[in-house]
Amino acid sequence: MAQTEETLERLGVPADKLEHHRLRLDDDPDVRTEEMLLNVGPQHPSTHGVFRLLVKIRGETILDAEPVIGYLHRGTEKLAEDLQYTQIIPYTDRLDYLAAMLNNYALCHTVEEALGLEIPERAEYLRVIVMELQRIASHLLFIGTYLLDLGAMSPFLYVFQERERIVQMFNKICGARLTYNYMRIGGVKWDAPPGWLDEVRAFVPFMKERIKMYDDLITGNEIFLNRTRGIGQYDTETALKYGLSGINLRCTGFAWDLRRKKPYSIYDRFEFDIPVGTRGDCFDRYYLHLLEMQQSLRIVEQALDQIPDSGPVLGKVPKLIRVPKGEYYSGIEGARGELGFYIVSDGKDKPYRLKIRKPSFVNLQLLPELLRGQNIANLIAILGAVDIVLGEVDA
Amino acid sequence: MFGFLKGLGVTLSQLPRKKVTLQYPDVMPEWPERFRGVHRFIPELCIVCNQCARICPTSCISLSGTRDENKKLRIDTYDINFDICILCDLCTEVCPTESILMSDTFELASYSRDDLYLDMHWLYENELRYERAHPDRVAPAQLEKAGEA
Amino acid sequence: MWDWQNASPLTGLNFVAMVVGAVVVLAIGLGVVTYTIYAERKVIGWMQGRIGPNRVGPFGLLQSIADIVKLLIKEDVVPERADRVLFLLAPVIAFIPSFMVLAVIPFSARHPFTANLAVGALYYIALSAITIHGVMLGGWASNNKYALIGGMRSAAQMLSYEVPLGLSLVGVILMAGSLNLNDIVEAQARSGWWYIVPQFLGFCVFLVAATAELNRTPFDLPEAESELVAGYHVEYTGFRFAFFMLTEYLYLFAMGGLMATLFLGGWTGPWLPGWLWFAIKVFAFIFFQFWLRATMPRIRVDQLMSFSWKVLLPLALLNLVVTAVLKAFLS
Amino acid sequence: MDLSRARQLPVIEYEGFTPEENAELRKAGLVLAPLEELKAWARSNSLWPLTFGLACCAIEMMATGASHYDLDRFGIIFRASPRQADVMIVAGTVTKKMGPLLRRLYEQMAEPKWVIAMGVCATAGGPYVRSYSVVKGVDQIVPVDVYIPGCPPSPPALIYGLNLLQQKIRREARGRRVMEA
Repeated sequence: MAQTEETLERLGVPADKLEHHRLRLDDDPDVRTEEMLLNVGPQHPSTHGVFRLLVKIRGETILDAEPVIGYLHRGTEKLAEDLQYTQIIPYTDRLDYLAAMLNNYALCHTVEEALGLEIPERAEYLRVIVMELQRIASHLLFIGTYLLDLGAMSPFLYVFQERERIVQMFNKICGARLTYNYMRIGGVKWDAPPGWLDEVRAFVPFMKERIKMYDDLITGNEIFLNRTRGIGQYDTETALKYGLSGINLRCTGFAWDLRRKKPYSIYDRFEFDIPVGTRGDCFDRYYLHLLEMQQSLRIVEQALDQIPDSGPVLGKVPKLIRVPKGEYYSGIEGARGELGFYIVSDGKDKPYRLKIRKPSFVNLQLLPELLRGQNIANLIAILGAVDIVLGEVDA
Repeated sequence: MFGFLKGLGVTLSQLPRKKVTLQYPDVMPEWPERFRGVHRFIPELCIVCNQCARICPTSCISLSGTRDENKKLRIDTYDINFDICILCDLCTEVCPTESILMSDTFELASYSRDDLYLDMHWLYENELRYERAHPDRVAPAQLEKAGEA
Repeated sequence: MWDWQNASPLTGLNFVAMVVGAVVVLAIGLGVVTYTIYAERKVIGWMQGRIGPNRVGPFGLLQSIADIVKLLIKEDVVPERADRVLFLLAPVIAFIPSFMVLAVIPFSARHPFTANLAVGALYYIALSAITIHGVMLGGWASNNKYALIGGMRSAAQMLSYEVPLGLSLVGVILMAGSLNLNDIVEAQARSGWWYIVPQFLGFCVFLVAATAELNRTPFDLPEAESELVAGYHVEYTGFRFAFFMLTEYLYLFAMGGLMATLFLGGWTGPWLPGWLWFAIKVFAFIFFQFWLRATMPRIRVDQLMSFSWKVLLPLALLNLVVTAVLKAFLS
Repeated sequence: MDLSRARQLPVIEYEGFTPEENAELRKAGLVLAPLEELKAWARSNSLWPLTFGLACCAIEMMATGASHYDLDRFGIIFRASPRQADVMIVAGTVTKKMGPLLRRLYEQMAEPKWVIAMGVCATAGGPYVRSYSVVKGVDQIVPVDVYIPGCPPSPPALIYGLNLLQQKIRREARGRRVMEA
């Protein structure tokens, strides 16, 4: 007994957690096992990039987990201090590279709010359409990689088929496949090319059918259910305490969506629901991704109906954008949670300081708490469901 | 109870479907008009305003020009360092005369980094290649302009 | 000359025939493995809307051969801290039994290359258990945590699935009244039905246990790529790694052969020649494994154990009891 | 397989032999040359890259492996263990923190091995060329065989780069490390 306590102290387990571990460790006094330090990452197929997780395990139980980040720290915030606002936009593409459009928008939106700019109607609709398509693309990739983590190979290849269609549409509207650089302060760079909106319209029923396919392929699978139901559970209080947002918060049953709660752009014109989970476990987090894709499709459909036929796509913007002196923050509902840009300006054409509220980074904080005391077999399932993008975590 | 059977059905139904694979080296991909491949450059149109070099977030463009006898600026060198060019398209956006543009050349991999430092001649050849490949996309006005200059 | 099952195996020509037979079986095994891997990549590719290998040779038929040649000429790395002897020995220990089990599988009606062993089924089960040692030793000798976990998982998994697998065979053996695989095939031919019908429960248990025994999805925990990088063979390079792969796919073939023999009437069947029937049945099993791999996520390690002991084992026992009771009453 | 260029190379040098032994071996060229070609054929047609995504480019690398471009056509399948990989596709920004680990992964790979720098971040730092925490080109850490510019390179561009590497391997087998295109 005393030995166990000593070990725990050496491991640096906080005093209030001691009771919890003692119970687990003393489950079976006959089995003598040693602690082992398992290094997951930075090169590991399931860490979604260069993320390292130092796991202390005893037998199969995780005593402690320590995320080590910074393997992709590129200093975007510092670089931005030396760039004009327009020049920062390409850098936002590379933060959360799965949802570049949303990042583009988050920056432009903050600057527009600071300047009090009026955005042309058609530009707003185009922005909403590309943002919701981007959200679908991002959620699709989550489903693919999550199922790959759990050992199913086909969903990963299926999601890339739809994603490819979205990416090709983006390629048509802005000429790039991953790093779009499409939004501009005051509008968007290009109007939709002829036929593009019809292509989006044709995509919607196709996507609906595919979502049904995923439902058949994954949701009902007993093995999948067994691996995700009740795993990595937490309640709303914990989620709020850690400042989680996005699906990681909504899975606990707390309907918080900035598109609704604090409408930006033209989201107040659309009808859509905020799907919430009930249990706050990994399954809920997976399933919410499917449901949110459906809601995004609804928004896209409505936007396609309402979009004006023509009009300017770039508002009246000064040639050199100087944000007036002051501090500005605005957040949007990114694919992973609240994505915000905080700009401190001293009135020049470059920000004095740029701080990004990175949803992945915030959501990651809960991970050690979730892993502690878990069976090691659940590690991958829990880590995958948090849905982190390392480009955003490390910035 | 037997939800996995449904999944088995899904994968089996995919088996006879038409395959989506693009057989790339045999079949070339069709890039849209706005595709941002490597730049192309029309020296006749360039007025050496330096805007592209200034807007470039990575400063990968360097250029120089001289005044000719008519006091008109003429481009002498125009280099793009594709080591660091991120193809963000800001240079073509600010160009007042549309002398720097994007092409759909994407096969630029090489065994050496030196090959990625491209000069005006390469970029102009790329322009000619682009015009040959897409005669429909080159605006007639632009051609005229090129002819004048 | 070919009827050496009944003669003493150690006399003159018979010995030569035996050696020739072994070489032929090895050649068949290698050929099947090469094209099983090719077929796996093709079939799974088709299920995922892509093409699969098609550029090496016509239709990519030479793809697996290129892979094998490449692995053979790749550098052979032995990690510094590894247990050298065991590390080098492990793939061999794993491979030899996988080849030896082919000795008792009756490929065709006249089974020229197979031993007419009286305890064929038992021989198969006993030998396939040896492979576990190779896998476990390989995992341990690598001195790598992932490999160790993979090896241990593999040992636990194979041992616990060996039990229901063995028990599911007993029903068939009871019905046929023989452990000899040839006799089981002939008993099925005589009885007029394949044992898949009366032994359906046993067949289901066998199918699940066989999948687990083969380390195939959804039971591919020992080499779970997303969890353990590559599992027990994470430190193996070149041809030693190829040996592990070879073992795995040889077992796939052998297990398909065992299933065809026990439940699907082996080489019996109308119209077509016996070896073709056998090949069709084996490929059906292999295709089923591919299909599972394209669909299923991986089961969790603790659920895997409880599934074996709490579900499969009682089912296998139930099947055994029912078969025994019915047989006693009917005869 | 196009070996026409490789055939024109004047001198064959076999791996791992001294010049004298090479001279001896060249006499037996009739036997060994086809063997070298077989070696090159096998290696170039079975390039297994390491699953090693660093940043944005990894997504395009995954897209290349997915159904629409299907790297499996070339016999390219991703392996998670560096021991079983032949080529390392450095897909993304290499930071100074990641550098030593990348080097270690490279050293863990078995010979023969190749490196592809995918995207401008891996080539020279790309957009982060002025950043304090980014290595300006992965060739400062490991030798690079093929550079693919683009940010990120589109899947066909990556396939083009991989095909270049295959050509290089086929020429290498004839005894020379080929640097020019």
